[in-house]
Amino acid sequence: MPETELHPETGSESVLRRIVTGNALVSVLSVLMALIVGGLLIALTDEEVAESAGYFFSRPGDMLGAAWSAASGAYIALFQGSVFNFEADTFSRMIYPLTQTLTVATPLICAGLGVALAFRAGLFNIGAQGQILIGATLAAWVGFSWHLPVGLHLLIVILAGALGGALWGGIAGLLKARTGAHEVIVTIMLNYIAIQLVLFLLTTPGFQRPGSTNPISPQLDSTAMFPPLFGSGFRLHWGFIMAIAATVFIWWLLNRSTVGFELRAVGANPAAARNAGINTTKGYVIVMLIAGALAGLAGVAQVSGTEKVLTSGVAASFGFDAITVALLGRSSPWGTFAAGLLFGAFRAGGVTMQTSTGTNIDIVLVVQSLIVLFIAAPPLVRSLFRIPPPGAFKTSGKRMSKKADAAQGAA
Amino acid sequence: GAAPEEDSASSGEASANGDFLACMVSDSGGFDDRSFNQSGYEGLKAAETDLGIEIKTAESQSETDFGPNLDSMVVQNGCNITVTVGFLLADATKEVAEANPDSHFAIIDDNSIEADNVKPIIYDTAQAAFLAGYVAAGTSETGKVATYGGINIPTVTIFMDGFADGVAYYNEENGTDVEVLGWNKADQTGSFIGNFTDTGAGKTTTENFINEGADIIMPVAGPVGTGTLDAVVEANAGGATNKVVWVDSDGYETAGTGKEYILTSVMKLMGEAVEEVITQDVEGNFDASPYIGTLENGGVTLAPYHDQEDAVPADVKSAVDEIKAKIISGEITVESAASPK
Amino acid sequence: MKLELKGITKRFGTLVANDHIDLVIEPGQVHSLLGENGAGKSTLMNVLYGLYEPTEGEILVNGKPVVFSGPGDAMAAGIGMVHQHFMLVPVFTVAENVALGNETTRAGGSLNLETTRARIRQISEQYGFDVDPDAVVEDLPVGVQQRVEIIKALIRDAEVLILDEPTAVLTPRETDELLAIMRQLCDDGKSVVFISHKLREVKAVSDVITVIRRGKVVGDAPPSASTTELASMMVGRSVSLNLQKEPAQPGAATFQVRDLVVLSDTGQAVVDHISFEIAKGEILAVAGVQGNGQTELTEAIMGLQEHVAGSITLDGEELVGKRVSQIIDAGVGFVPEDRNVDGLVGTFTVAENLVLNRYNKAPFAKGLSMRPATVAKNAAEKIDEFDIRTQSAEAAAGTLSGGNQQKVVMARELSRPLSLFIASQPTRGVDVGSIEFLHKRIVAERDGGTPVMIVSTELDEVLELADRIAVLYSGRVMGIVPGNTSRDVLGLMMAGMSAKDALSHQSENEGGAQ
Amino acid sequence: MSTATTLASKGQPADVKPIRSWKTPVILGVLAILGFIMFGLGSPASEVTFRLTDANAAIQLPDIVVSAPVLGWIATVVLLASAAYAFVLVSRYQHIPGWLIAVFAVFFIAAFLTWAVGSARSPSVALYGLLAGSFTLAFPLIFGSLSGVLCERSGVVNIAIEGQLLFGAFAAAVAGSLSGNAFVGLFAAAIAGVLVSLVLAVFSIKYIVNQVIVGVVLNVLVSGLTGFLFSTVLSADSAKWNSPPRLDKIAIPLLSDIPILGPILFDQSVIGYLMYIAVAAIYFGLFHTKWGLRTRAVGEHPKAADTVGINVNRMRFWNVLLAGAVAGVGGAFFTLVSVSSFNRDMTSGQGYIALAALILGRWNPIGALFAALLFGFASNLQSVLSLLGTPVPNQFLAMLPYVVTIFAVAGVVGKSRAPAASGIPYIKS
Ligand SMILES: Nc1ncnc2c1ncn2[C@@H]1O[C@H](COP(=O)(O)OP(=O)(O)OP(=O)(O)O)[C@@H](O)[C@H]1O
Ligand SMILES: Nc1ncnc2c1ncn2[C@@H]1O[C@H](COP(=O)(O)OP(=O)(O)OP(=O)(O)O)[C@@H](O)[C@H]1O
Ligand SMILES: [Mg+2]
Ligand SMILES: [Mg+2]
Repeated sequence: MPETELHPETGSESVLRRIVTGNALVSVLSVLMALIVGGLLIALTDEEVAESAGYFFSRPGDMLGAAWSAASGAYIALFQGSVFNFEADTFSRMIYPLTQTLTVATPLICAGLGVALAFRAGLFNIGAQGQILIGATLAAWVGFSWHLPVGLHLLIVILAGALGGALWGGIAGLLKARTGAHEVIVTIMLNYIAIQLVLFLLTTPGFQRPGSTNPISPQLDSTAMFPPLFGSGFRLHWGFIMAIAATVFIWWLLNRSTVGFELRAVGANPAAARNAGINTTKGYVIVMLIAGALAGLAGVAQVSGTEKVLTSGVAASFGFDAITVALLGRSSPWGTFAAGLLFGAFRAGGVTMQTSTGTNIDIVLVVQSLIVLFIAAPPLVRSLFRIPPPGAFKTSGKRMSKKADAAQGAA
Repeated sequence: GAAPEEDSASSGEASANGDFLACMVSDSGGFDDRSFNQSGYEGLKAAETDLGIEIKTAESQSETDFGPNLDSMVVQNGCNITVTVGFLLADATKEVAEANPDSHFAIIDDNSIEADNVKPIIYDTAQAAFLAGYVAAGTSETGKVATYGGINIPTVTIFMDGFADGVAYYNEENGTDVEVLGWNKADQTGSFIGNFTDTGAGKTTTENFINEGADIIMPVAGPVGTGTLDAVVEANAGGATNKVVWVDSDGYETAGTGKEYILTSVMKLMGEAVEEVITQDVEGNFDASPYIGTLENGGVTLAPYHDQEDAVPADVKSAVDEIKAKIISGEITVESAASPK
Repeated sequence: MKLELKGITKRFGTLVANDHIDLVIEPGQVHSLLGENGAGKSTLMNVLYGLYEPTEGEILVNGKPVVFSGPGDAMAAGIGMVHQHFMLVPVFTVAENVALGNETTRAGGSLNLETTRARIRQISEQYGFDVDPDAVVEDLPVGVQQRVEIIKALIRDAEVLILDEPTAVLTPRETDELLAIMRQLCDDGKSVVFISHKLREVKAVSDVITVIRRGKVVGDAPPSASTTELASMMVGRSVSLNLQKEPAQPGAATFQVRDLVVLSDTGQAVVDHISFEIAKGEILAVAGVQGNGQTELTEAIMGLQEHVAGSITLDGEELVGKRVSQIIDAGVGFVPEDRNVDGLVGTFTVAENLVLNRYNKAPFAKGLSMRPATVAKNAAEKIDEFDIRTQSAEAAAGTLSGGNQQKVVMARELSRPLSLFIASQPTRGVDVGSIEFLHKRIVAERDGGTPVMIVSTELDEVLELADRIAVLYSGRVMGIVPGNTSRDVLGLMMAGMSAKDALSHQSENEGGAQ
Repeated sequence: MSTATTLASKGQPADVKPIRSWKTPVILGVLAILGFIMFGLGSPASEVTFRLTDANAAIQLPDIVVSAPVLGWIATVVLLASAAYAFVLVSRYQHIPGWLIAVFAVFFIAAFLTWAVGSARSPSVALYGLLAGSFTLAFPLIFGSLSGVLCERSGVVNIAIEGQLLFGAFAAAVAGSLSGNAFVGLFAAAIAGVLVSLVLAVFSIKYIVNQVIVGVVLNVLVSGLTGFLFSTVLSADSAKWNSPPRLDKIAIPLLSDIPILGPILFDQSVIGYLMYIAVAAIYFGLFHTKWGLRTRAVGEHPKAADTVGINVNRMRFWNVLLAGAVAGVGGAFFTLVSVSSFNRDMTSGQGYIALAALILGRWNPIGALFAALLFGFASNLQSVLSLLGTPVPNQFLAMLPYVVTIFAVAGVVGKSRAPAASGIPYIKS
């Protein structure tokens, strides 16, 4: 197609237009909008703001000042807690927040990949929570009750975690393939069953510390733990490298491997996949096994890296956050990776925000979900900020080729 | 309203201890859990007003927040003493305490850390629950009493153990056969909601107990206990005389709706202990020996009967006072798998 | 009612689908629209029916300009439309479908389907439809579904009825019945806009024919114009409507189907004891109205059906019980009837679709890893060879036009050595030029010595390609007849008459006519 | 294929393998063997008492006393026989009749109850209480799944049920407390549900954001927002913000005196009666009114609806809003009927269970009602069993509702058919 003659525009112009109409700007504005709404909430419920609101008409500046300082203070703390702490004394403390972000992102990325992969194969895996738990349980058990040499032990622990998650995911896949049971129901139910199972195991002596009946497992052997990535001063561990490896692997699997081709085909058009000789029922089982294994790795990252013990809360809400992470990442491996980092930053930064400014931690959830909503609805942000739609300067022909380019880039 | 004077407001409460920072990290229940996080938090607030110190708090949304919250408190904010609420925080507390030997810590409901800068605050709750069990058995009109928990963990089951033993002791003394529903001490099995949030489940569970004939119920499930009060209020509206044994704080003071049906409360005075430990530290008297709340030192106790004063037979009341003395003297030992060792 | 379109222009982005079209539809007339794929016929009708907003131009009803903001307005103005793809809710009953959007309610607000049922029966009677108001639509044969669509329009008192390619799915007899209905409607003073690619029908039923090319009206033609004239008017060049092919040189019958039974999920025999064989170098066409077991037959051969009994052998090897992938590996090429659903993954690139059933074989894969370079190279070759019009090999297949999608599937299946080639509706929705090309490729495959099985509901296509014709009716073979059997005999067989009866019935009729 | 012949009408060649599904007999077989082990071999040697009426009920019914071993063995025999019969039927290519499943289910449940209660320390149970509790627990689920039915029938997937319930509960508590009037609270709950729906509708219908994303995110948003306000506002002064008045129970004279069912069905709060109305109205509305016909059409084949002049997206929009109101009222049940104050995350994931109930009930209001009741029964059974002191660890009992649900979807329901366009945005050209 003779695109060039349709667009005789100069380079700088086109760059400008791309920025103005591009997704990056929309994403930035989405974050901005969410922050504004969150800031309003923070300000509205701030004590000082409420106090000064009482005499708003005699000295309005007080209230506005208080509102501004409440909101901006909270966000500065959020940034300091998640990216870079410019007030710290030492360099390592300055970058400590970033390492915290990566630490929290690790399980989010792994579990997010599991949800994303299932999505690509047309399955809605709400079960990451349960898969993380079972993966963590098996990994922890191998970690504290088997005693193996360095290297081998960690390897077996990782395998055990993946196996546990795969088992839990595989049940849903198998039931879907064999009986047609809706995977949404089955995975929701398996989440509940998993937590009860873990609660039960933690009441048995085999999972408790000697001499204690508290529902906490013994610490994993040091041979079963991920070594710290930057020394013991940081919580960041090699699990993050595992998450990167998992992302690369899933990227390869989806885009470069025959298995991924099958899974994507099953997800995009099961009928055509069947016609092409792909066994779709086997596909469902395989995809849920792999998805479960990925969530299981998130469990491993928790018990072998961050928490070092098994408790019933070891999965936090990572399994549910993983759904949003995957969807926000548009179910692509690197998208999920990036979304995982963003959510990791929120969780890590939220801690500092709470402790140093006293802002309620729940506000992080609010801001986080607003950001997702705004990012997911570019037209809304565009219309709010009166940004022209991306195709406004282009013809549809150009648009199609851009899509093709993007597809090529992704492949 | 009128605007306050510019500078008088902030300088008002400045005091000698203004540079002492006491902090607290909750477990995942949050400080408004109407349960032990809240009790601890109230102690911290009391210390703030009484001692004029600075305080900071961090709520954990999940167990993965413990470490970061503690780190943020101690390393970033430089807390002089940090109180952590709940045994789940033990590992995180231990780790941070080891890394920061100059900071002080106190941990509620855990006695596993042995370090010079960590003070365990633990309770022999079973002692007070024993008394509650005795009162319940002595007051029950149906001969059945009940208890249930949030989750099957030692800090919960220690209440249930004590309660069951108190009932058993009553039966032994009086040759009666009062039954405990919802908890089997020997097997350590019983009724649990599975969480500390589902108030509705607390209510249906209580209704089930009432249907099975229990008339005194002790919920050990934090905010879920309000479900029990609601069930009792509804049942009593039809003329029944069911009663509730509250836990942790004096429910008559804190619970609101249905407080008139609270027979008594098994109090675990965490706020007082927290304030005391902070006071000691402010005064420079911090020590790492465990604080064990018992009937003897008043760390655990039975709340007044309030509106149910008349429901409890006089001989039961006097027996309770005797038993209390016997427990303090060691004549009666109350044992639970979860008792502090 | 007189309907006028004045200067209608419809643009999709830069594409001008309709370019200043003027059209007058007189009452009591059948007005046919002719034009090749993508000429803009459906678009024009969608504008007329209020589904699309015209970019320019106006619509006049009885001389007064009207603006349709949606189909509701068009219907209120007395326009009804039967779409190329049926607009029926499959899980609803006939009555529910007919009532939808035109409901009558009782006092309490509850739906009064009784009135609708009565009206359906009344219209059925008037026009000789045999439609049960309480049948669930998805269980009905397409021919009946189409009548439901017509009832939907009539019940709303449509004065102008638009029929967009209504005969594509009908038997010759059903087609005749439909044409009769159309005439009857005109006699009642209604008018019909009729779109069809089948020139013979257009000539038979029309009062006026308007030909559209590339969005513009090229002119009107009388029904008496010859098919060749009409075809060249449509395409803008002269086309050969007949395929030149050598007589078949059949070799050994390497493909044999014996006593094949296929059960549906509900246990009905949808393929009922079928036996036939195809020799190397021979084309067997399977004719029949859609829904008479063709789909199940081809799917059974491909291993896509679950409940299959009997025997299917290829080169002496039993295929029944084998997995789809094994059957593909045995050298069976398959073009499914519904390319969008079964043949292509719309979101995959053209290149990926071109290896959809060979993605895990050399040279496209090595072990578990695919080789994007060879996949791309293959795509470039096939796009060139089959003249696939696409932005690039990396464009999503779903963005291609229907004809080009079909070429992707054909290219994929015809680009490896085959021991059997099965194609269902190989040229459905493909324009005249491409049909020519695809037919040549199919014949070339035959001449290369491959047994070929063509399943088509288009008699024209069947007659053009077949060396022998098997007619399916209700899951059974009505007979296997030579490739030059007359259209009328085939029509009778497609309606359920055995080959023998059809032949004798036909000769009787001819005898009677003379 | 109206003309296709059925197999029975003609002789099959020997090698034809007609369709038979072993799924049902296998499941029945497994359950029967389980029954044999538990109810037969493992039968407690006790008499089991089922109490039918409350001590102060108007009409008293005598207790039912059964011998656990006797009933256990009778049931075992019946179960094994039914399973065997099912195998025989399937091997003869015959259909398994519904009554066989029903007989099996009745005996299984009766024997299970007897076994479970008999194994408890006190082998006596208040059957009326067991049922009443099931009903109470099912309430929010019913409202939640009705909300799901309304949305999905019109083509919008509603994952946000949890958020609607939670926000409804929150709004009812706050508005009820502030106004001192429970009905104001109820109204506010409906509005709150509508607000959540509004976001769902605007984002998924107008801005075509993936419906599942919006739903999941809304749940997080509501949880965060209510949690935030709970900590910052409600906890600070709970007398003012968080002590809503109750909706009292209204007993219908005579009807509420019917033994067992009377007090359960006819001694309800306003929300309880609203539930009956909602189920009936939505069922009637969906299947017997113009609105329902259009709603279903829009959820099945939006384009077809469009071509007959129905505004698809407007239809969806209003349905989603209505669904929000229904779920909001369900949320009010938590704070106006069930318990007397709002609590952080007090819906505890019931919105997700409601989603499951909706699918289990095959997108039908009545089906959803029964699925929710099944779930409520399983939940309350585990509660009753654990208080009676069964030897089974509490955590396994707690799994019961979830395991039952999985069995139900996998075994009985299988491939259920969602509205065809559910989850697919309708974009008009
Ligand atoms: N919604 C749309 N968006 C963009 N382009 C469209 C759209 N609908 C149709 N077109 C384009 O408009 C042109 C006319 O299409 P239309 O469907 O009217 O053709 P047609 O004459 O009905 O063809 P056929 O005989 O195959 O049915 C085609 O080139 C098609 O690509
Ligand atoms: N919404 C749309 N946006 C952009 N292009 C479209 C759209 N809808 C259709 N098209 C384009 O219209 C062209 C033809 O579509 P259409 O489905 O009418 O093809 P066709 O040749 O008429 O096939 P068939 O007759 O088999 O339906 C394609 O090029 C397709 O990309
Ligand atoms: Mg077309
Ligand atoms: Mg067309």
